[in-house]
Formats: sequence, C-alpha cells, structure tokens
Amino acid sequence: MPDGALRADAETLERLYRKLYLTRRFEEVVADIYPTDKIKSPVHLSIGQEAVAVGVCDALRADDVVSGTYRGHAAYLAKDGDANAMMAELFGKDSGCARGKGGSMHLVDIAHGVLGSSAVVGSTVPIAMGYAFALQREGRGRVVAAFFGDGATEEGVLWESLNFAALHKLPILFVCENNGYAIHEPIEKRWAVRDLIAKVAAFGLPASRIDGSDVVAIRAAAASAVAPMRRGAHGPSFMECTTYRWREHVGPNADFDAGYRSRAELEPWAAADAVTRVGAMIGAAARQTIESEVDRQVRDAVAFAEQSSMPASIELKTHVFA
Amino acid sequence: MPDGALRADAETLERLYRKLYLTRRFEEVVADIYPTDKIKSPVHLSIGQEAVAVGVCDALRADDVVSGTYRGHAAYLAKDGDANAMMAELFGKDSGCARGKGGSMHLVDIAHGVLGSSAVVGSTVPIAMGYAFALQREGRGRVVAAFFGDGATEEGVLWESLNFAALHKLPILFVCENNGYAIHEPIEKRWAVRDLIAKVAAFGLPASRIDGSDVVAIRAAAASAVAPMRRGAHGPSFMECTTYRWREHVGPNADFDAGYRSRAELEPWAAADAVTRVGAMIGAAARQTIESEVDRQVRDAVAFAEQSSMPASIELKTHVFA
Amino acid sequence: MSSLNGKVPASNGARAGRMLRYVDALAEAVAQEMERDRRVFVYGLDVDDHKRIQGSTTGLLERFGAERVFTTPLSEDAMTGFGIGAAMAGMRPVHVHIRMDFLMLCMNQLVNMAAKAHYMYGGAVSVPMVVRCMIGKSWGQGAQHSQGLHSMFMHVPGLKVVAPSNAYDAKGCLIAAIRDDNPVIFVEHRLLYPTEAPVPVEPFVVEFGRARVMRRGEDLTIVGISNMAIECLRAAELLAEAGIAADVIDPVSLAPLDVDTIIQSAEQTGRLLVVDNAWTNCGASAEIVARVAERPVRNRSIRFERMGFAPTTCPTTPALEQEFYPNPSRIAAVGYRLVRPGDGKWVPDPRRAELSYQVQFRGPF
Amino acid sequence: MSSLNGKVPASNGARAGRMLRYVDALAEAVAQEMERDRRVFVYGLDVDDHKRIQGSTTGLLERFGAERVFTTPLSEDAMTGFGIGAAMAGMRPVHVHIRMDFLMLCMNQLVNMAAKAHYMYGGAVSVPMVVRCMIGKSWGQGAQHSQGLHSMFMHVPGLKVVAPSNAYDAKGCLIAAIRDDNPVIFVEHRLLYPTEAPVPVEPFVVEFGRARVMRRGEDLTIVGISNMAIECLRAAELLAEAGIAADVIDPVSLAPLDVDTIIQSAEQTGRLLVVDNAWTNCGASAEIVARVAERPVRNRSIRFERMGFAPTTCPTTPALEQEFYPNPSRIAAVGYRLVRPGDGKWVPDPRRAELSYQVQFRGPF
Ligand SMILES: Cc1ncc(C[n+]2csc(CCOP(=O)(O)OP(=O)(O)O)c2C)c(N)n1
Ligand SMILES: Cc1ncc(C[n+]2csc(CCOP(=O)(O)OP(=O)(O)O)c2C)c(N)n1
Ligand SMILES: [Mg+2]
Ligand SMILES: [Mg+2]
Repeated sequence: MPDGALRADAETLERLYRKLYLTRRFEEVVADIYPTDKIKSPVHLSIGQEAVAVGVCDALRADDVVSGTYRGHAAYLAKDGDANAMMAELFGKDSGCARGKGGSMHLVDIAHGVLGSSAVVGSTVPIAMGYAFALQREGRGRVVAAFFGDGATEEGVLWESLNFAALHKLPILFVCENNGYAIHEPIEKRWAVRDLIAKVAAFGLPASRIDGSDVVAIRAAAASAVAPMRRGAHGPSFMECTTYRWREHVGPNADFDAGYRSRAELEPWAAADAVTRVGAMIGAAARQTIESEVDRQVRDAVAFAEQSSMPASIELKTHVFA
Repeated sequence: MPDGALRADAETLERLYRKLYLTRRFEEVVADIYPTDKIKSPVHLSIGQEAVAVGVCDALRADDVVSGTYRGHAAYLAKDGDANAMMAELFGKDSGCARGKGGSMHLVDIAHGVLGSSAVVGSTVPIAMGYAFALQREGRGRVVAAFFGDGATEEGVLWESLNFAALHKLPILFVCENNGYAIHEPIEKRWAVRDLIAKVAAFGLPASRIDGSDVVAIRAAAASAVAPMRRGAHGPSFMECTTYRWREHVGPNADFDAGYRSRAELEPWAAADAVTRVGAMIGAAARQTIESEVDRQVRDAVAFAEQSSMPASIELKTHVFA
Repeated sequence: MSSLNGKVPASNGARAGRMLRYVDALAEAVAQEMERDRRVFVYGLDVDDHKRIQGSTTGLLERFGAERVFTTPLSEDAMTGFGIGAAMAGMRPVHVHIRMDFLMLCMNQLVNMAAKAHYMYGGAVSVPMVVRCMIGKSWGQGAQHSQGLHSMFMHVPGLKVVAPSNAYDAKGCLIAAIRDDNPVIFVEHRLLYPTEAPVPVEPFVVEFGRARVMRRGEDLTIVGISNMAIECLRAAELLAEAGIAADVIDPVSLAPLDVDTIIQSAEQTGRLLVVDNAWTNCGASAEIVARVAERPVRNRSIRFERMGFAPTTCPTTPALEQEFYPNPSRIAAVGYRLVRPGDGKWVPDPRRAELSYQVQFRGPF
Repeated sequence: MSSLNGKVPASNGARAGRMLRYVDALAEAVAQEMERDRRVFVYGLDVDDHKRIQGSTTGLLERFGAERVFTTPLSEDAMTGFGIGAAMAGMRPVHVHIRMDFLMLCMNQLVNMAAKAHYMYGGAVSVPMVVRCMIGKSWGQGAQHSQGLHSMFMHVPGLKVVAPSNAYDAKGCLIAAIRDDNPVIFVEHRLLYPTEAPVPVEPFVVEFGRARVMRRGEDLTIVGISNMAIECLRAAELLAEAGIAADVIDPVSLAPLDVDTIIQSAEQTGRLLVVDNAWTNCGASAEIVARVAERPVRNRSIRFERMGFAPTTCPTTPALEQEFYPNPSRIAAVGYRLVRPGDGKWVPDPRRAELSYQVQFRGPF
C-alpha cells in the first residue's frame, strides 16, 4: 500500500464514503446475524476489500454493468443493487433478489446493472465478456466491469477471455481483487510469477496495478480505463487491485488463529483502511448524516428480510425454464 | 525464415537428413496410399513441418519422452517410434502401435518415449507435464518435449500448464509448431497479440522464437533448453517454431485452390525446405545410401502393414480396463 | 404414417416442401431466423471458412456479414460463457461445434452456468442460446471424434436437448431452438447431413416434447435416437420381410421427452427396443426404458431391450468400428428375438443391412 | 445382515475394527497406501491447508511431506491432465476436489483422455488415478456446490465410479481405488463425513462391483446410492413401524454395477424403489431400473419407482431446499404406496424423519 493521497473533492468523498460505509456496515450486520442461523447459506465477506468495488463502480454509469463473484456483496451494493432484496436473499426469502434461490453467492440485480454472481471461480468472467459484446453491438457506450479474485487468474478461462476481449476490442474492464489468498493458499503456492500485470499486458490489454485501499486512485484508474471504451473500439483494460481479506474465507469470523496467516499481516491494511480514512476526511456533520442514513438503510433491509415470507413450496418448480 | 546457416558437422547433418527424409518419405507414401482407402481414418500430414520435430528430437536422449498431436507423424518418427507399427496402425491392423484402435491421431510408442497423441487440441499438454513431474521425481535427468500447434495456445489449459510447470520447475520443453493456421483460420482471427514469446516469458518460462525450417537452429535451441533441466530444478522452457503446412489440414492433398491461402504464401517456405537444403549439404554418396535405406524402410513398413491382419472381433472388448 | 407436429402450413404443397438435404435445412433455418431477428448471431470455430462446417453454415457470412457470423479462437470454455453472456443481454447466439466431443471442454459453462442461470437468479435472466454440435461419422473418427454425449445434458435440469433425424425436423427444431428462451443443445449427426426429406420453404417450428411415430406396426416398438431413428426404419423394413411389424418412434426431442407416445405404443406391442447413438449406461435409452417401466398404469407387461455403442471406447480400425455401432441388421435381429424369443435362427440379409447409411434416405414424410 | 465383501481379516475383532468416522477412514486409507506404495501422492486445491478438506487429508502432509501432498493453482483442467500424465508414467495420483461440481471443469481430461487412454493406445499405457470428489451438503450450498453428477461418469466406458455410504466402505473402496490400474471417480458425500462405523485397523479392499444388502425384508427392495443408502435405512425403519419390511441395498460401486444382487431382491419383493442423491433423468437410478426391467429371465413382474433430486436446480433457501432432496419420510411414503397402492393415507412421523442426517449413523456392520 502506498501513502494513499486520496485527493478528491468533498462531494466525491462523501459519495464514496456512503458506499464504503454501506458495504462495511451491511456486512458487519450480516456477520452479527449469521450465528443466529437466519442466514442459512455460506457468506464470503468483502470486509477490508470494499474500496475496490466502490472505487470502480463510482466510475461507472448507472446503465453500465458489473459482474462479481461469490464474494460479491461489495460489488452489488457499490453498483446500487437493491439492499432490501439482497438482505432478503441472504435470508432465503421470496422477496430476495434471486427469489431466495441464489443466496449470498448468486446475487443479481439486472435493473441496476448487477449481473448474477457465481460460486464457481472464474465462471462469470467470460459471461461478462459476452455481455460486453452485446453492449458493443448496442453502441450506446455502455461498459462492463468484471470483478474476480487472484485465484481466478489461474483458471484457463481467464486467459481465453482476455485474448478474445482484446481481439474483439470489447468494452470490458477486468478487475482482479488480489487479496493474496485463495481460501488459505497464498499466491506463492499458486503463481510461478508474481507480476500479473506483465502477463496481462503481454496478452494485449492495458494493465495497471493499484493500491486497493486507495479508493480515489481506483476510481481514477477505472474512469480513465472506461472513458475510451465508451467512445468506440478501444478494447478492454485490466486493473489489479491489491487488497486484503480481514475475515475468514467463508463465514463471519476472523481467523488469524488458524495459522495460515498472521495478524501482523493485517496491520498495514487495517491502517490503510479506506472506510476509516475516507470517513476521517469528510466533515463530521456529513459523516454523521451518512452513517445514520446508512444505518437506517441496513436496519430497514434487515426488517424487510425478516418480514418477507419464505417462498411457497410451488416455487421449487418455477424458473427451471424461461 | 532467416538465411538459415545450417552449420553442423557432417555426421549430424546426415543423421538429421535421415530423419527428415524418413518423415517426408513416409508421409508422401501415406498420401499416395490414402486414395486407395486402405487407411480408413483421418490423416494430418506434417509435410513441410518436419524440421521442428526432427531438430528437437535430435537433442533428446533415447530415454527422453515426447508428446505430440493428431498431426504427430513427424514427432513419432523423429523420436524413433517403430515405423512398421505406425504404418500398421494407419492401416487399422492388429500389429499397429495402438493395436489398430487409435489410428493416425493416436500414435503411441512408449518403448521409444512417444506418449500417446490426441485428437482434442491442447489435451496432451498437461499430460506431458504430469509425465515430466514423474521424471523429475525419478531424478535420472530425463525430460519431456511437448509438441502442439499455434491453435493450442488459445486453449486455457495451456496457460494453466505453463504456470504449473514453471511453479514446480518441471523438466519439460514446450514446443509450439506455429504454422499460422488452425484448420483454415489464420492467426489474425484468433490472436489479439502476435508475440507469443512475450506472453510465455511473462508466465515465467525462458522462451524463444526460432525459424522452423532451420533444423540445426532448432536442434541447438532444444539442446541448450534441456541441458539445464537434466541437471536439476531449472524448470521448463518454451520454443515457438515458425513453420508452414504444405498440404490440406486433413487429408493427402494440397489445397491452395480452396481460397483461404495462396500458393505464393508457400513459396518462401518451400525455398527454405529443410529436407531439400540438408539433403544438398551432405555428400551425394551418403545421401543416396540414406535415401535408399529409408525408401526400403518405408516400403517394408507398408509391406508389414499390408501383411498384418485386422484385429479379431473380440478385440473390440479388450483394453476397456487395464 | 407420422403424427403431425409443428405449425406447418396447412396446404399440402407447402407442407410437402421441396426435397432438401439435412445440411441445407440447418443453414436455411439459421438464415431465416437471422433474417427475422437481428439478435441472432452465429459463431464458433470455422463457421466462416470455405468448408462451412460441412456446409451447414453455407451462405450465412455472405448474407449477414462478419459481424454476425464469425469464428473464434480455440477456447471452447470462454466462448461458451461468451454466448451465455450475450444471451443474457438479449442476443440469440448460435454456437457451433463440429464435434460433440468438444463440449467436454465447456461443461462448466453449460452445466453450472447456462442450465442454472434462470433458476439460480430467480428468473432475473434467461439464456436463449443454441449449442449446435455434430456427432462424428463413424469412418475412423475414433475415440474422441464420434461420441454421442446427449444424456449428460439430459441429466441436468434447465437444458433442452433435441436430436433431429431428418431434414424436416432439423429445420423445424433449429428454428424452435433459436426462438426458445432457454439453452438448447442441438445434436446433429454427420451421417444425416446428406439425407433428404421434403421441407417447407417457409420458416416453421417443430415443437419440443413431441415424439414422432415414423412407422406403424403392432408387434414391436422401436425407439431410435438421432441417426438411429433412420437405422431403425431400415431395421423395420428387414423385420417386415420376416413378417414382423414394428412401430418406429423418433423422440426428436430428448429433453423434454414425450414418453407418453412411447408408452402408448409399447403397451400395444408389449415389446420395447430402444436404440441410441450413444452408450446405453445412464444413457437416453436407460431413461426411456425406466420411464416406461415405472409407468403408473400398466395394462400389459412389456419386454425391454436396449442397443447403443458397444460398452467400449470407439476404435478406429474398420474391423472393430463396425461392431461398435448398432446397424439395421443387428437391430432387426434383436427385434426379432424380442418378438419370437424361442426362434433364434433368423438373420436378415447382411448385404442389405450393412450399407444402410449410404442408402439415400428420403425422409419420413 | 450384510453380505461379506472384501478381503477382511477373518478374526472377528479385526473385522469389527474400531468405530471410525467416514472422514477419518478416508485419511487412514490414503495414509496406509502412501506408506505401502511410494508411487502414491495426493494433490488438489487445499489438501494441505489447516482445514484439510474437512479433515479428510489430515496428517498426510506431516507424515509424507510436501513432495507427496501438495495444493495446486485453481486449474482443474490442467491439474487433471497432470495427474493422468503422472499416472501414465507409473505414479498413483489421488486428486482431491472439495466439490463434485468442479469436475465440470475437467470433463475433457476425464472423459476424453483418462477414460480412453488405455483403449485408444491399445493397452500401451494405463491411468491408475483416483479422483476424490465430495457432493456438497445441502445447507444452502445451492446450485453449484451440491450436485451429484456420478451418472455422467458411469456413462463413459473406461471409468470406474464408486460411492461408499459408510466408513467401512470408504476405507476399503479408497484403498481399492488407489490399487486399481484404472481411473476411479470416488464419490463422497459431505453429510457422511461424521458418520461412524466399525472399520478394521489394517488395510483392506472392498471389491468393486459387489452390492451390499444392508437390511433384509420381503415386501420391497430399496436401493440407496451414496448418502441415500443411509436415508433409505432410516426409511426402512419407518416402514417397519407400518409393518412393511424392506430390503435395503447399497450398490457401493456404480461402475461396475452389481445388478444381480438387485435383481435377486426385486424378483423376491416384486417392488423396486431406487433412491439417488442426484437427478433421476439419465441418472444411476434410470440405469438400475432399466437393467432390472430388461432382465432376460422374469419370474415375477416388478413395480418400479425412482426418487432423487427434484428436477430443478438446487435452491439455497431452506424452504425449498428441503423439498429438493429425498428424505426418509418421503422415501418411506413412496415405498408404502408401492407396497399398498390402494391405501394412500399413511404418513410417517415427520419429526423422526426430518432430522435423519443429523442422527449419528452407526454403520451397517
Ligand atoms: C472452479 C473452482 N475451483 C475451486 C473452488 C473452491 N474455491 C472457492 S473460493 C476459492 C478461492 C478463490 O480465490 P480468489 O479467486 O483469490 O478469491 P477470494 O476468495 O480470495 O476472494 C476456491 C478455490 C471453486 N469455487 N471453484
Ligand atoms: C479442443 C478442440 N477444438 C477444436 C478442434 C477441431 N480442430 C481440429 S485441428 C484444429 C486446428 C488446430 O490448429 P493448430 O493447433 O494450430 O494445429 P495444426 O493443425 O495447425 O497443426 C481444430 C480447431 C479440436 N480437435 N479440438
Ligand atoms: Mg484471493
Ligand atoms: Mg496451426
């Protein structure tokens, strides 16, 4: 992590903070609820990694599209996905964004440009690319941002997709959230070469590595990557955002006692935490307003989820075919 | 293609010529036989591309291993695979190297270090890598050379394999026979970036691009790539050999009238033909001896194939399980 | 002689259509749909080269341009996801594979994404995508270029699977597949490409889930899948010479499967022989036999038999390859035994049977 | 109460063994084989992390070192080919997948290479490789983490498929799989991991192709696959309360499949219910019903029924998930209807049935 200038105008910072705080808060509440077993499905929290999704999505238009992973809460919320429908989805309710059939790993909100996420690593990347192809043909300057983890770069499909996207100059921004681990396996055990950006550049995509705690830098990088895409046949770009997962791979807890990583590893990332830092940069009044509004939004989402009903039995058989 | 110095001692040139001529002659005879329908199975000829397999295999030990593709006649013969068993295989005979069950696309000769080839593009590459892992564990300095086409580099499995081979420093030489086409599709329609070597290098492998007509240069490059592998944990290397397919993708004929490529494209490659050039460099007497010996070898192979019997019906059910 | 299926124009002339080859029916279906619907595009390895997937994409590039008809890199996995994404965005991709065996490279996208997207996203998206794939002809194609793997797709809810056996159904099913809002695995067979049948000029739809009774007979029910429907018709001719009359049923669509038509026939004949161009173990033939066996109302006991690939890998040598596949002669022999179990001697004329797939087949209509 | 299978030491004590959990039986089997045979190695995502594939690779890294127990990148396709190559070179790889769903990423290597290598190379090589894969537990794992896809592998000649339902079979089958010269798809189920059974301390082999009769009864034959074998035993207990006695058969090995034991039982009871932890369409249950239905000698007519996953994608919400899976209560109800078709009213005590998989199962021995 660099020093992190975080220079931006007040309005931008406040907007970013609202998203950062929402994402953080939402997941903290999920983590609190989790032990009650109201959420009966695996959750992969983004806590610590929020700045990546928030920074990228702030550079997108409302009619742009994002695609995420099973660790996709942040991307969903950052793209303005419906928070009520998301919480209801986690609760398995009929009012959930996937009617309770998807759970945390399969969030979707097409109205807000959130493509469905997937529990199979790497599997949404080519789908996002196909979506970008449709947007290219549509010709209205819309773009796709595809989020995935460092582990996804080991799947062959990623390299197939990069080649095709570059070949057809598709309007897609690939965003690798590199948190250094796939489950508990560090990159050293998985990558022959640490320089991901060089690999991607050799495949023909402009590629940059960015401090994933610096939400402003991420926003700027995403903005400058997508601008030329909107104007025509510029082709895809790639961002590697270095970041860190604070909680266990799956589930609500910390796991620094598990032995595969030390708490010391967390410290610099915690110090660079975007939520804390951006929060400290905006005015106290603005901050308090944002926080209380977001707190209410999350409470409302929980209430909405609690009050919604479970899908009726008959729903088991619906949606098999369109 | 460069000027092609082809500098090597007479003994080496003669050895190379024997292999080059064998490969060429064998396939010419196959092409002649093909219209008779004695070979009832698709053949993908290496004619024009022989120097790659011959050069690489001449740098290998007898106990090294090669793995090839459905266009694998050259690799099989260059590695001293049994010519009789190969011809019998093409004829579908019981004495074939795969007992008639594999045909031209599934040649194998384990005794001579020829791993089975496959008709699914890219599918033998990770298998060759696994074999290299076993050789690494064995610790006797043996190596694997894995041949594949330019098309195989588009399959994700290739990049997965390169990463893993580099990570575990496996003794494997990847050899891409880049003939510019996958069936009839030129590279421009398939690769966003022409610089394959840069991509591979970014994945952590020493990689070089070599004129695939220059059998001596190929031999030298392969020799210097495998030498450090034999000594220990040096890891894999990669060679891209530029070459050209003279005949149609599958079948015995030329296809310059089909429209997807011009005969003019062939001309520089024909001029650089390794068979012709190496043949011209060795003494006339040596050449004549080699040619008549090889001609006899190929005739013998045909006779062997002709005289062998078809597998008995019961063979249908054998070899399903080991 | 055949049950009507599909919105075929009523006039006899139009219904009869011209004689058209299966391969041309495929190209015509796609061309008409591309004309009708700008969202349709065709892609896949070699769809635009001069061979045009054995002719089945002929004319498309010229008419619709490289924007809507294009080849891909050798990247089956990513290219399948690509189609799924485009379909989710509202396009109608037709992805072409020259061999069904290559679908093993994109199973993750087909099984884990395409089949499931509509359901696991609660109906928020649909995947109107067609995956055309050809089962290789037998001539020395060998282990990896000749598999019929349709049952793997039938196994997975969310996928539709069709396997037309003649030019009429090829056209009608392909149009239906393109118009379907779900992923459809469209199974072709190389040996059917040159076969002809009367095919209407106009676009028409063959509805999925309706089997076709191709021939009527009271002694035996034979169900033939994909090109085996044709081989079964030939077998039925051979059986007729021995005085045995067979119902021959082509399911056409495998998922959904019209088992009622099969049950009806099998209850009448009391004998069911299912012949697939695939392995029998957990295959379409297993499913058909199982569904008939577990039918709730049983007016009659039924004897069952299945035929398919030998339970081996496909060998290349012709000596073994011919034993690997069912052929009309063997089908007839098994049918005969089923009808007259005591009398094991009858063997159909091998010369007539052997060459069945080289006999020009003139369609069931 | 159970047919003997495997070379179990004759002494009663050794045969009984200690009580061991399924998960520990897996680890013990591999450890013993690694001890015995230096060619055996274990690899796959996360086999060496602190969770050790839910404990099933516990102790291996410590005993055998990182040279023989190692994780991989997320590259299922290449890593499967890697194992095939190592196996061809004489090693004995055990490739571990924490979810069976991920096998869709390496179908090409499994179906087109591993299954076919021995045959298409005329016996020149063999592929002694084990692919361990776990079917996800039901608790909200959803569409892509809970599939039982074993029938896809049963479909392909050249692959063996086993799905042990208890700790004894888990150990004996895994040792047999490692010693087998062919690729073996070893299907585990997450819910079985904590279940205990008496397991011999010594290495032993459970031979493939021999079904296990776990319970005897004359009214009904129930075949249960993978963890459904356990659910079927519970269902049989419920049925016993209603005065119905069921044979419960666990095929253990799905390819090869011991259909004779099933036929023998079904001929005696006249009723066959097959329950799979998978979809029924072209599933293992279809194959079993088909094979019994087409048995050549028929002493008795048999009624058939299949149960499995609902014909839908697996939903995450518990409200629907519980309807997706067969459970002892529903199995018993279907069995009851099969035996007493007229009397449709009986319903087993739902409380007892519901929690079946949380009831500690003490093994069939
Ligand atoms: C294809 C596939 N292989 C394995 C898994 C099991 N798995 C789930 S998450 C994960 C790690 C992915 O790491 P990364 O892409 O870095 O994402 P992160 O969890 O760190 O956000 C693995 C291996 C999976 N879901 N999909
Ligand atoms: C996975 C796969 N996809 C498609 C095919 C069909 N196919 C056969 S050869 C070939 C071209 C391969 O090109 P390349 O790797 O350059 O080898 P070359 O034929 O030029 O030697 C294709 C696409 C195949 N066999 N396997
Ligand atoms: Mg990660
Ligand atoms: Mg090529």
